[in-house]
Amino acid sequence: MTGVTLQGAIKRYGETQVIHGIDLEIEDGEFCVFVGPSGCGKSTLLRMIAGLEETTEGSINIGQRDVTHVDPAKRGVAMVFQTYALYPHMTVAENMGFGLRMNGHPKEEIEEKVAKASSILKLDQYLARKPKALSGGQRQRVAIGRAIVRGPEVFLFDEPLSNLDAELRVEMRVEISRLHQEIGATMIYVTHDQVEAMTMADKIVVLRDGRIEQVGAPLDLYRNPDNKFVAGFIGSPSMNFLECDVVDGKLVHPAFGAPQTSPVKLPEGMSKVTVGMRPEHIELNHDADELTINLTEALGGVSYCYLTTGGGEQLIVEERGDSRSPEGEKVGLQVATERLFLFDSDTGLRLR
Amino acid sequence: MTGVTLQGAIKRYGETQVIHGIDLEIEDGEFCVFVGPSGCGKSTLLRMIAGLEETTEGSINIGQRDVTHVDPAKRGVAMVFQTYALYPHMTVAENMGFGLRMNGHPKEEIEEKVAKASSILKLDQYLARKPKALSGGQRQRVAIGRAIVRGPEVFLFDEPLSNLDAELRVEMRVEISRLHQEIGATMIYVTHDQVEAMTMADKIVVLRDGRIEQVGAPLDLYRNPDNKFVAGFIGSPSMNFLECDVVDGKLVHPAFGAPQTSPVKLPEGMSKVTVGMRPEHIELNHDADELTINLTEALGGVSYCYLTTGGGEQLIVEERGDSRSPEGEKVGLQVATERLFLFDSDTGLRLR
Amino acid sequence: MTVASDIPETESWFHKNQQKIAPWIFLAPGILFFAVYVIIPIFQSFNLSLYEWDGLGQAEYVGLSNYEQLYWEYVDRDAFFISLKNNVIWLFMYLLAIPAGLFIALFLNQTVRGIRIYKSLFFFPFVISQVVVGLVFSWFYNPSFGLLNTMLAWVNLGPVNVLGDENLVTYGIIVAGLWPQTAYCMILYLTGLNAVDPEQIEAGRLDGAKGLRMLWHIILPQLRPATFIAFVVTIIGALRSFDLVSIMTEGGPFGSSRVLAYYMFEVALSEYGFRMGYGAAIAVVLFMIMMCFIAYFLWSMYREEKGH
Amino acid sequence: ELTGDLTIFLDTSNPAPRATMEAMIGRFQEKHPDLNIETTVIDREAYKTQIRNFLTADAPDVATWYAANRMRPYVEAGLFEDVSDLYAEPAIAEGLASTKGALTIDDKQWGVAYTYYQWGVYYRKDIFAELGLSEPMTWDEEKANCAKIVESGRACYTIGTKYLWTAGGWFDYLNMRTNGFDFHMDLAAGKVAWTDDRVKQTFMNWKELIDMGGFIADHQTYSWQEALPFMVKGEAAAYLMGNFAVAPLREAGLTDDQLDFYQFVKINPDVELSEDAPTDTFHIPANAKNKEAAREFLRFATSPEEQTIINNGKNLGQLPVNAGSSVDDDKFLQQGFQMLSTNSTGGVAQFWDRDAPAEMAKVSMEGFQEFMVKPDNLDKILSKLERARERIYK
Amino acid sequence: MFPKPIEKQSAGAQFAYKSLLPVALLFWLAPLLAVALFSIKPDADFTAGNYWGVPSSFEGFNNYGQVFFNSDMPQYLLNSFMITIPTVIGAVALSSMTGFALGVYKFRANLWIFFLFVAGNFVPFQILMVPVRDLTLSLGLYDTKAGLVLFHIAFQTGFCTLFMRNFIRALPYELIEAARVEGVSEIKIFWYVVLPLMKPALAALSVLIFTFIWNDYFWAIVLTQGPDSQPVTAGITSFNAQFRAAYHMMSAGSIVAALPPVAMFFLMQKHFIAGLTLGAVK
Ligand SMILES: Nc1ncnc2c1ncn2[C@@H]1O[C@H](COP(=O)(O)OP(=O)(O)OP(=O)(O)O)[C@@H](O)[C@H]1O
Ligand SMILES: Nc1ncnc2c1ncn2[C@@H]1O[C@H](COP(=O)(O)OP(=O)(O)OP(=O)(O)O)[C@@H](O)[C@H]1O
Ligand SMILES: [Mg+2]
Ligand SMILES: [Mg+2]
Repeated sequence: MTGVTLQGAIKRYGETQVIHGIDLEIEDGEFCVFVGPSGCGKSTLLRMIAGLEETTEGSINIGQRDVTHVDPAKRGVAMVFQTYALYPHMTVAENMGFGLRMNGHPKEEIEEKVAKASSILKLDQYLARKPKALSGGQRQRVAIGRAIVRGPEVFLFDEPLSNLDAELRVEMRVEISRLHQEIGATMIYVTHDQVEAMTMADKIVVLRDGRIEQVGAPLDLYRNPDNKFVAGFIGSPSMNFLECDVVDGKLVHPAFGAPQTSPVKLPEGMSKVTVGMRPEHIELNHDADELTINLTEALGGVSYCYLTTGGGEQLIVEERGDSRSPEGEKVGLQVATERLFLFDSDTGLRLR
Repeated sequence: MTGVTLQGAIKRYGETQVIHGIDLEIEDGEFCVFVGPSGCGKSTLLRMIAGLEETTEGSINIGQRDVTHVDPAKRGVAMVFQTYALYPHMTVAENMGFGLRMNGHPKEEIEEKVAKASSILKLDQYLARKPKALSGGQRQRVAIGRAIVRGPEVFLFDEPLSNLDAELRVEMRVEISRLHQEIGATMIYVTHDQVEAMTMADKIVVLRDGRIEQVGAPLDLYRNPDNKFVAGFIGSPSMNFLECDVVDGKLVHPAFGAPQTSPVKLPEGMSKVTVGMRPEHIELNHDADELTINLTEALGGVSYCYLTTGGGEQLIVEERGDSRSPEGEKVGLQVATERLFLFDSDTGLRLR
Repeated sequence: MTVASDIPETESWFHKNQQKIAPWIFLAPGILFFAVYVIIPIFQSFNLSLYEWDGLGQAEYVGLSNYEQLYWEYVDRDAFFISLKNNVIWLFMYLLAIPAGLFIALFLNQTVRGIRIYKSLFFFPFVISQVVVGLVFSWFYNPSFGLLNTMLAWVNLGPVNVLGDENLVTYGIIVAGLWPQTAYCMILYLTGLNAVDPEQIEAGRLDGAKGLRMLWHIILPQLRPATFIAFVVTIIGALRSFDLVSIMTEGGPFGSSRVLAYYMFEVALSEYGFRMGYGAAIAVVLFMIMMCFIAYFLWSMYREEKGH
Repeated sequence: ELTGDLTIFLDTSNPAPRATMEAMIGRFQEKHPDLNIETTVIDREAYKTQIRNFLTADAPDVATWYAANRMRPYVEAGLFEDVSDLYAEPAIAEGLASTKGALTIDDKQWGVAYTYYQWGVYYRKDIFAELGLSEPMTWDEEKANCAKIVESGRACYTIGTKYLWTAGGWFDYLNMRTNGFDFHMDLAAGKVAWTDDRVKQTFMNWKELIDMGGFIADHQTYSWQEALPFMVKGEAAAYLMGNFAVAPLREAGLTDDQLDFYQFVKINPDVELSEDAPTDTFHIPANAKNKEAAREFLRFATSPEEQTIINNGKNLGQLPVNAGSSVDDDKFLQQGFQMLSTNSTGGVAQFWDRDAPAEMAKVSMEGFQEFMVKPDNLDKILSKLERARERIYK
Repeated sequence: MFPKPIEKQSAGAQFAYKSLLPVALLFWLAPLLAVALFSIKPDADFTAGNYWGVPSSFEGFNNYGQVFFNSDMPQYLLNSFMITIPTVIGAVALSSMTGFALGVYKFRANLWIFFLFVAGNFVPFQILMVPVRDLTLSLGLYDTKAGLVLFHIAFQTGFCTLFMRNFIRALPYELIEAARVEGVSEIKIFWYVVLPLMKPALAALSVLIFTFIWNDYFWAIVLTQGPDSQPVTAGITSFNAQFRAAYHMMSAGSIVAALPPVAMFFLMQKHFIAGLTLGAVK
């Protein structure tokens, strides 16, 4: 059992608290992704697990072992850094074997492990090169190889792909997924890239301001967000939100034309509610005229319509195919009731 | 009339020629975007128009005026740089007013113009700050403001958004489009971002190796590319290409299962042809088994299927909605004949 | 998957506190040396300045009397006054190295063939010992055959005896000092110019800034780090000036080219000197002057550190 | 029969004196084969500061130094051995009587002299001949000669005052001739105010020469060696200097037909003539380890035979201190010896910077230099020196 | 680039610039050229008043031969090397450690210790003179090369620490963290990770310190005396005393004394300039 368990983990830098008591369980062999806005504490949390930052309060277990105050080297974790952190003066093979060498492992063992890792990562022919003679993707692979060689129980990645260009990013993303399947170790991965999170994760942890907003499988978060923050954060373009009045249990907003039936039973006495709709779930009703098309961006396969309500609220609608609605046109919305997400206007919590 | 006209514009650095005779007409008030792979000469061309690079041969006209050898400051152009190039030691207001000050405009006039530009860009409250106290997006706005203040006939942008993060990029993109509508000046814009090019441009110029590949409106390029390069370059994910045999005027490829009718009349004696299909135009046929699904990436609203043919060719298919095809499944393709693009296998030219 | 962590859980105290102890281990030799040879001597000098001591017998505590003497020397416009005055002249004149260095750097910031060699040759004076520079310049000024008078003669001027004239001598030495210092500032500016953002220059061109206005409004502000460093090293160089005075004039004629650094050496260690306490008092005064600049430097460094 | 180690520190760093001393030590070694002699030669200028260190820290057995006030700090700090016992020995008492005074402080002797040399006016005989001049005997003749020389487009005297002490030589002579030896010594001892009219008179005499253009221009930038060429090239006619100037003048090409010497003329007819004759000395540091051998070395070095050898023209080219030794027949040495032994009745001074305490010497010589450049500053200079005197002699 | 590249200007301007360059250089280096000229002249030229003209005969070999075979110059040169090289090694070694400690670890006193080094480096070293001299005396190291070396190492450590610490600060901190995660001890991190990465800084600093120490004059005369231990800067003054007013010899001596740092500069130019601008302070 080499899952990772955090209990009430807190991190303070002097006075300022940046992690506010995280409870989290990551299963053995799981691929867990931390997402959240910049500065929400993703890296800090990861570094706490790695042991690079002291945990102020709470505990961190890896497997059955409490590692809260254990030296990074002794936690059985390996970390892949955003900047790769390859030693520029060592060859690929030396980079990968360095940790073992420093810990006094015999030469043959190191060579064998390096050979194995490099064959997994198709790095065999680069073993004698220095990092600066490698492309970005290759460097990233070496960084991963260095982690593999040590045979850790947990891999930690901090935005490992953000320094690569778009194409390579796709490639490496696929590669890391494959690696995960191959070695089956627990992996914790920090990113702010929607696509990476959605495609790689077994479990996504959405963080905000040092607190967990929601934990779940990617499509669960997409389909079933717990609150407005998660709903807006997952999915691209972001979910549209409208502040609606509740009248007789129906949702009333000028943009809808006629009042909409609520998909869920609304609590008694609630007079306002935030309704969320994903751009890809809305269709334009060219026979209505509650909204104005501000701008249409046609990308070929898909177009985005930017709409404004009479009250100045902004909406985005995704249109498939080539159809391009002219700017300035007046249109209405058409959404299936079951596609609507309802949130408490005050707390942002999902109503279901 | 303040369009920009290039005639046989050539740029040589010593021996190496990087721009090979560009003829281009940009209308008054048009928003023209240069795209192309890295190193193709986009920036060079833009800088030739700005006067920052000598034009080796050919001529450049702005409006009716031949400016080929005119000083940059006297061309009536303003440029927005990728790195913003704000003067770090000057406040926002000083940055914006600097050009006018250098040209001896009276103080009141400068103040007035700066005030006007900053209200357009919502920078009023930052006027007294230094650039380093601004966010990326604000800096970019100051850079644009600096251009506006000088009231140029032509705005030049060199990848102005590439240093911003995804969200801000979208925001600024919309802002620049709005600005273009508002002041109606001619704008030339260099980018390598698909979305920017498609959404902002009135006219896209696709460059390769210092030559123009195609000029046209964004959707024209998407729908009607002149050659394989443009077809592959415009649209995301990229168009899939398959090398097909031509048998009896039909297109034969294992991936298709049955031979496909060609959408255009093929020239006599042609035995091979490159067929292009956009990922968003393909549907999966779950009853056939010519292809294997390698990997499916579900992003919520859309999923991408990575397929391999028996011969090892890679294809990407975009699937709408939540349906997720299991990895390893054998599937076939389904494309409307009229959605196929045919290219000469040797020259890459479109067959139509 | 095995982990390379089969070390027992009970680690040594050292191991556990490695990160807390390690810096002190690394610092120890450096701090020791530095303390023994630099920090403690500073305080010893402060202490010594309260004594009268000829370096042979017993030191005699005299309180502030050394400083009182300095004060009287100041009032009577004697050696201490002259040294202080010359140090001020040094401070200001030496700063000319900064614009001069900038000028040469601008002159050399081109890419014609062989420019690298030119740049290195222009830098040459800095590498040469001040002893040699002093010697060379005292010949240059030599009233009987010096090149200076030879050249002045071409334009029907002179002759002047720069190093023999109590009003000119300090300036003459400073000019000799400016020679290497200018070279130093030049190199700083050359590297600074290399780092100037070309896009800002282009933006400036589009804004219509040219020549001197470009220099003033766009280039110089960007050269601020280089200017700052040049300023710091020049000030320090000016206050430390010893070699040239010692080589070129030994403080003469009749003591009119003394600076504090030389005067204290003269008082404390030269043939006719050996007033250790008095020398220490002069050093303390010099130290206090320098402290203003050190404090300024540290302060701006502190701001930068905190800025990160 | 001497054994053990004997360390000797010498400041005779120039090639010729160095060889002379090493040869002498060689002869001493021959006499005492069992003695392990170690000689260290230190640059003359460096020696002057270094002596403080080695006397206290790691003392040799014998060290060179200078007589009179110059040795006073070390005597007072108890760093030199009292060698009065040597002077009690008849051979030394007789032989070294002439320099005994210079080595006496508090009625005890602290070292022995090994050489000395005269000062005087070295002049270009051929120029004098060309202008029809003869060696002056009186101050008026001196001035008259000088006027003629200046008239001929030359300077009377070359001098290089960059290192100050050369001006001290002029002051010594002018003051001793104006006010006499005792006054001079009182001044050096701080017993007379610098603002005293008698001191002023000395400077007024000096000023006469300065005002008539007697000295070469720009002397404040030259060292004494750099001033030599003026005399060699005939741009200046004379040089008030120690006898050591003869060698470089000869080397530069002046023959004995061109070069001659006369004693500094009388100024005040009422004072007896006195001379500068700096004495170089050997001392035994108080911390020396082999004082017995050191004493023996001092006896050896001052013996009539060795004195004759080391001071002859091929070696030091100076005057022997032992009455029993013979003076080389070099004409300058002969003249000098003659002058010092018969015509210096007022007394023999060591030299300004050896007779006056170091600090006073420094300040005053700076004043002399300034005076030579700006004679009109005299009052300012003298009041500055007076302030210094009040401070230094407390 | 500023000023505007000359290639982009008229042919006339280009020609003017290119011809101005050597003239300016000649002017700039005139004092040095004069010394070089002096050093190959015969003595007779000076007595004959031919100071600036063509040498009447080439006496280069003779003069330099004298310097090397008839003076203490070779000994002084040797001393300089024996002082400079250990100082460079010592200062660089000490400061790579202090720089590492101050650049990598976060502890309360960090900045203050760092400032102490920096401030110490800027102190007018005259204030150290008397105590350091006494210290050296009491250690029995007065007038020894070792005494000078020890002091130089200590004093240069201030500057070197500033330099090294800033350099190490600029290294990616992840490299150290990566090693820590891999279980590398702090000392091994220093030795195997940081030190190899500091090679450019080590080279630059070594070159810089070499010239600083080689050219030091003040401490040479404060702490040493005589040809046994004095470096060439101080030696040249007694050399000059020996050859007072023999300008050809003094020139030759000066050139010999100046040569090693000049050679160093030419060989290691890149490092040298990197050093100046990286450390940027003397
Ligand atoms: N050493 C530190 N001292 C004080 N605050 C810190 C320190 N390091 C990080 N923080 C704060 O902790 C918070 C979390 O930082 P962290 O780097 O974990 O964010 P992140 O989620 O990784 O952001 P990003 O996506 O930008 O990498 C931030 O608000 C940051 O300002
Ligand atoms: N000063 C120069 N000397 C020689 N070649 C140059 C110079 N500047 C640019 N080039 C070459 O000109 C070509 C075009 O460069 P340019 O910067 O215009 O490309 P780009 O399309 O803007 O690329 P990117 O998208 O990377 O900005 C490149 O091949 C480049 O190597
Ligand atoms: Mg982070
Ligand atoms: Mg570009």
